[in-house]
Amino acid sequence: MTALALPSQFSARVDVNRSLGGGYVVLEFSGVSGGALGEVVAGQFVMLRGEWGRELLNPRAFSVLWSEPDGRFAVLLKAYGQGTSRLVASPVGARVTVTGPLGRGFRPTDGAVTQLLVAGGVGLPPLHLQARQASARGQAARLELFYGGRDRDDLVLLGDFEAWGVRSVLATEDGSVGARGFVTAPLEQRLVDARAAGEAVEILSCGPTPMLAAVRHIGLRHDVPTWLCLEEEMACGFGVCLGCAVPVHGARPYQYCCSDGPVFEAKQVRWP
Amino acid sequence: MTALALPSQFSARVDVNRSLGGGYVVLEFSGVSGGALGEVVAGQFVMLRGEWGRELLNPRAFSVLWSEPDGRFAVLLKAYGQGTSRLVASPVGARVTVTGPLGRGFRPTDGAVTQLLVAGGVGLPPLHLQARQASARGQAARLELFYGGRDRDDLVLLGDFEAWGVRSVLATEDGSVGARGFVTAPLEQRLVDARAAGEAVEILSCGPTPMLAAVRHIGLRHDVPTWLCLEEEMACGFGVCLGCAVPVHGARPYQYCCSDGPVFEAKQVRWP
Amino acid sequence: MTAIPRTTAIDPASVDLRTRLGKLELPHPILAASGCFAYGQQFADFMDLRRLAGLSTKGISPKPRFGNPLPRICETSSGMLNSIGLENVGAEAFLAEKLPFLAELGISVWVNFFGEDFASYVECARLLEAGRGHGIDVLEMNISCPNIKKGGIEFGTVPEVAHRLTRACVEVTDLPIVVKLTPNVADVVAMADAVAQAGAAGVSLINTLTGMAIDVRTRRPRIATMYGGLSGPAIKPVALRMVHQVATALPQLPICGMGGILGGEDALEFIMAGACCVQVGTANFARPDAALVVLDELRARMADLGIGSVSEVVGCIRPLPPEAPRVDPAG
Amino acid sequence: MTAIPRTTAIDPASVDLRTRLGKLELPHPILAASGCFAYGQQFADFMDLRRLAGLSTKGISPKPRFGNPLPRICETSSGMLNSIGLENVGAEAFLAEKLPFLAELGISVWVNFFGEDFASYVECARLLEAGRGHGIDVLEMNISCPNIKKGGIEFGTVPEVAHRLTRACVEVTDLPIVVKLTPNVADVVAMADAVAQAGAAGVSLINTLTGMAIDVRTRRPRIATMYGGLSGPAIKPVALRMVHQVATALPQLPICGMGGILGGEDALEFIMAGACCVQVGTANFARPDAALVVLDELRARMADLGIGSVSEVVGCIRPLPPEAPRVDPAG
Ligand SMILES: Cc1cc2nc3c(=O)[nH]c(=O)nc-3n(C[C@H](O)[C@H](O)[C@H](O)COP(=O)(O)OP(=O)(O)OC[C@H]3O[C@@H](n4cnc5c(N)ncnc54)[C@H](O)[C@@H]3O)c2cc1C
Ligand SMILES: Cc1cc2nc3c(=O)[nH]c(=O)nc-3n(C[C@H](O)[C@H](O)[C@H](O)COP(=O)(O)OP(=O)(O)OC[C@H]3O[C@@H](n4cnc5c(N)ncnc54)[C@H](O)[C@@H]3O)c2cc1C
Ligand SMILES: Cc1cc2nc3c(=O)[nH]c(=O)nc-3n(C[C@H](O)[C@H](O)[C@H](O)COP(=O)(O)O)c2cc1C
Ligand SMILES: Cc1cc2nc3c(=O)[nH]c(=O)nc-3n(C[C@H](O)[C@H](O)[C@H](O)COP(=O)(O)O)c2cc1C
Ligand code: FES
Ligand code: FES
Repeated sequence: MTALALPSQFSARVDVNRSLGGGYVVLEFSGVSGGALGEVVAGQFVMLRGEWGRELLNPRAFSVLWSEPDGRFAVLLKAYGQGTSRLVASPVGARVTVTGPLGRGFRPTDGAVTQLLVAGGVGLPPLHLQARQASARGQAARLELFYGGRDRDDLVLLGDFEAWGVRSVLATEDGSVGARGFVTAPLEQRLVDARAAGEAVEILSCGPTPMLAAVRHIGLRHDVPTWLCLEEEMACGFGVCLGCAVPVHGARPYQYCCSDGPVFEAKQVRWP
Repeated sequence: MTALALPSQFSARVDVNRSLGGGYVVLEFSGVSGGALGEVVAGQFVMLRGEWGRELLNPRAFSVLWSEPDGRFAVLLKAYGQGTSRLVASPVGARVTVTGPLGRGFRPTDGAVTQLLVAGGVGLPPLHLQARQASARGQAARLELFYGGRDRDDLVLLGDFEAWGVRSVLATEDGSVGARGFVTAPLEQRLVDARAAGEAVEILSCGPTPMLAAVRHIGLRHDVPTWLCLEEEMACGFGVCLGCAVPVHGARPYQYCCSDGPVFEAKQVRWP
Repeated sequence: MTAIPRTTAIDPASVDLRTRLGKLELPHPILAASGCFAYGQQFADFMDLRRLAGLSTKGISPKPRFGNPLPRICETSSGMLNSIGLENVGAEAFLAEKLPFLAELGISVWVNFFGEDFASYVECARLLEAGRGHGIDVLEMNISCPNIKKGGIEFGTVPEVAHRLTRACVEVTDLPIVVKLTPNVADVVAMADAVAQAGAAGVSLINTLTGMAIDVRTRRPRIATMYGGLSGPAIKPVALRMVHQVATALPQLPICGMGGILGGEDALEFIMAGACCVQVGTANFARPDAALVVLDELRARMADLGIGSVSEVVGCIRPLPPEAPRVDPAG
Repeated sequence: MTAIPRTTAIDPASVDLRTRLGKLELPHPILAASGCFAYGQQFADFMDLRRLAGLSTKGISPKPRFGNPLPRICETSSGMLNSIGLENVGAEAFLAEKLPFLAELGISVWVNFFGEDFASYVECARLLEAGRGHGIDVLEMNISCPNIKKGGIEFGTVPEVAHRLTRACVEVTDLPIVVKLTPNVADVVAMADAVAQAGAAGVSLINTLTGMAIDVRTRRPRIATMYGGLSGPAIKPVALRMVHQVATALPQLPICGMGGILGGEDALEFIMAGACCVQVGTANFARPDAALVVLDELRARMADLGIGSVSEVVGCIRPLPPEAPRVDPAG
């Protein structure tokens, strides 16, 4: 939960629309007016809105995949509902309104703790960026990727982790790559081993909510610091609509995914 | 006011999207499912709706420019509001839902009367089709085109009339082609000459409503049979919503542009 | 964090679409809505009308009526405004000229009707009673038209007035009367209750919301009567809310739902909110076969979600489960 | 056949955007709407807040309130539903922590407020009176929140109740009170009249329409409280109609218009319908500088149409000219 450059709102154009297979698409943008993202903490996100007319009002949230000092940045997405479908179909040159970087991201890798990155589906970008940044600081060995999907096509950008020297444990539901089943099984084994070895580990996770719920239980059960990058439906993305409430324990029943998160500590989150 | 093949509803694809300059575009379609237009009377129209989502609900009306026995047909249009703008931007291959042919068109040219075709703006297609059909029957000499616009770019498809051997009288507001001013001036002169010569003429007109209002007055003043192809805002196009009322004289205060028209006799129309 | 049950898709052909509105049995829930389907004939060019569960006619009054001045319609964001003015051929001409065609179809024929005042409502119901056994299955009483000047408004907004009107009409006909309510009220349940108590066989929810649009160039309203009725997807949330409110408060009262249905999933939302059947209105203008598209999509979507029959999902919406209790370390 | 006057465009810089709501003078008509602008701070990252004519804060209650369970929002066609639950920091914290920032801006600060019951409305007005001279310019009394359980509904739907409540609040403060009305009523003019008689300085029209959306996969409502408030362009026709109704019936009562304003032309429609100023709500979520986009477009559009000042077009809408008389040869 580390913060952050000041956000800005600007107009950007689609430079690259690259399909990765399995329905995944990387969109690369460069700013054309006003601001630029600047430095981004892994887990921070942008709100994107294309020229959608009036049927779809609100922008959509996307984790930043990478952001360059020259103002270019990228997101990874998949067609889901109407907004993502329109974005996935964006031709090069299409204009979008961008607000960001928003939210509070993961804390950076440090020398003391091994970070176990647990990713699923379109939850990859925050962990991908965490690994990219760790690798840039020569700390790739301090983290490990646990990445699960339905099948081979559901696991993307594996080559990057390999190039950065990040160890990866993969799992697919159909067994086509890595272990058969959910990635939470090897994760739990890893925690058992770490405890046996007296190794300090923490979990950073982003993915579909059922996966995050499972990771949360595992983290709590093994008493390992666990950080979850959550998704809630958002209207504004910068703390004004109060739409993106996250139920939490403590003095107040809710915090906000966009401004207090999207990264929350597992034990703070008030889930069953 | 001649009728008509039975209308049908079918899906079509954009085969050609051809710009004519001055903002005018010809869209050519071929049917991909179900029906086809079949034979069309000049002045009949189609309702077109692209894949527009939910913001724009209703289809938009367009006069048929031409229709071939093989199911291909074309319309001429200009970006006006949202619906026409989206259609003008249709890429080749785009799908549209078509309903048509709808309405009652002009009566065909016959040997007895000279038809004076008075056109303005996107009102050209019915008169273009009337001329095409007359020419195919070897009766091009029985009609004359009076065609007005703002400037040179506002007059399109002139070559077709020339090729068919239809005499054309042109007028532009800026004087760049033909007479300077409105085309109603040479039209009125032509009526004076016809009366002097004892020649039987009638007027067929389609264009912007202010032009039709002027043509109506001229026709009434000179007691010349005058047929106006009207535009009213339409929801359905086939006589069920009752949205497209046209005020008329007679027993009932309204008739319907889509099902009783769009071609109405000038003296019947209840305009100031 | 809502857990979504993994459902097993079933064979679309096996989905049982039958439904009933009180005693009225329907092969499936999709009807065409009043004012959006004229008297049906024009649609025969485009579709097989017999595939509909039924249709509701343009609103009929005792005498023929001309419509309002133009412009009568305009589009708004995800909606349209209309002020047609309840133009119709009148009860007599309807029975003589329009009903025979409808009677042949073998589908449920709902005759939407209204009057210019109390007496003329009752007169209209009495005149239409002649169509019982000759094709008319239901009288849909429109007490909600925003476009009629005389009286109108109280019939649709004051429960006691609606009660008396409904009772008077119920007394002159043996046809079931479904009362079509306006959304332009603070308490739709009170209205539904009032007409139910008066003997209505059900309610149709909703008619159009009263709205306005302005042409800033001409400084005039976009429709000649200033205000008109808003329909289309824009009003769907209001319609669903009202259907759910009435279904929850008056579980015995059959509801026909409508307002912005363009596709099968929209229809399913209405059914889950508590409607036993639905009407497709504005969508018919976009494509004449819209109601059949809704029907086909409804079957497919239900199969997808593993829903075996309409009856098992009418009014099935339940609140979300409560959140986990909060632990506050400070107190 | 509506003749559209050919207008001569004028220089945008020459357009006089000044307007007034009763005694309150504003440099132009564009404010940010309650609940869509929090307490303003977050927007400072994205725009120059001093370019706004003013803003209305998130609704304040005497005590702090937590919000509703999630999900709290969802999109619908050209609209969105929300059920935030009137979460706010409470009057005391507002005055201490939020108002100083707003007071510095030099723009018109409207504090939207409400209570959980009659007494707490009056208490809130009394507490906020302390902000007079310290930054608060207007109290915007929200009697229209669909998301509050206790009492709530009658304040916004029964004219006599609204009248008493308004009078009681007017008596405890010298700040002008603008009452924000709900569209979920049959007769908005009666409501406006009731609060005007009680001393309201004006009315804000409209709050959200109550609506619902359903997730057919989970068979649950899309927002946890079942029903929520519908905002956005979907409701613009209803909002314009109500503004026009009130402006026509009560020409002395100043109106702040809102509901679906995304661009300058939308704002101009509200002004022509009779609003002297407008608020931009949901649009702020799409892009934080939305209200300034509306402002810039309004100026440009007015220049385009040759409209020299806001004051000359407030409420300028007139009916269409009558049609030509009909000549019936048969009789
Ligand atoms: C902080 C954050 C980061 C995200 N990062 C990414 C990313 O990197 N790549 C990516 O592909 N997606 C990401 N998402 C999810 C993405 O925002 C949603 O998939 C998108 O908003 C759905 O929009 P839609 O128009 O396609 O679907 P809609 O048609 O709007 O909705 C379809 C369904 O999705 C639900 N939904 C809508 N918005 C959200 C949301 N924000 N979160 C959860 N459910 C939602 C709706 O309830 C609805 O049932 C992120 C979301 C958040 C909150
Ligand atoms: C029988 C008929 C034949 C037509 N033939 C052609 C043609 O061949 N080529 C062509 O370019 N256009 C034609 N039109 C006009 C065309 O249908 C309209 O320009 C179109 O509907 C406008 O849609 P839009 O979405 O672009 O504008 P919108 O955004 O819908 O509307 C913009 C403005 O146009 C007005 N408007 C909308 N629809 C109509 C309409 N049908 N008639 C008049 N005003 C309308 C609205 O009131 C609004 O003020 C025809 C119309 C009719 C009725
Ligand atoms: C052009 C038009 C005419 C209508 N005429 C009638 C009518 O005569 N009687 C009636 O009860 N409802 C009438 N309605 C209302 C519809 O039947 C329906 O209740 C409403 O449009 C909402 O459904 P929709 O959004 O699917 O159109 C009319 C609606 C439209 C758009
Ligand atoms: C998320 C959200 C929260 C809102 N909160 C309030 C509120 O606290 N008090 C209030 O009077 N109106 C509130 N409103 C209503 C708006 O101020 C406005 O009246 C309404 O949304 C219509 O305008 P719009 O379509 O521009 O959003 C809220 C609206 C939204 C969307
Ligand atoms: S998305 Fe608006 S407060 Fe978080
Ligand atoms: S457009 Fe519907 S009746 Fe003519």
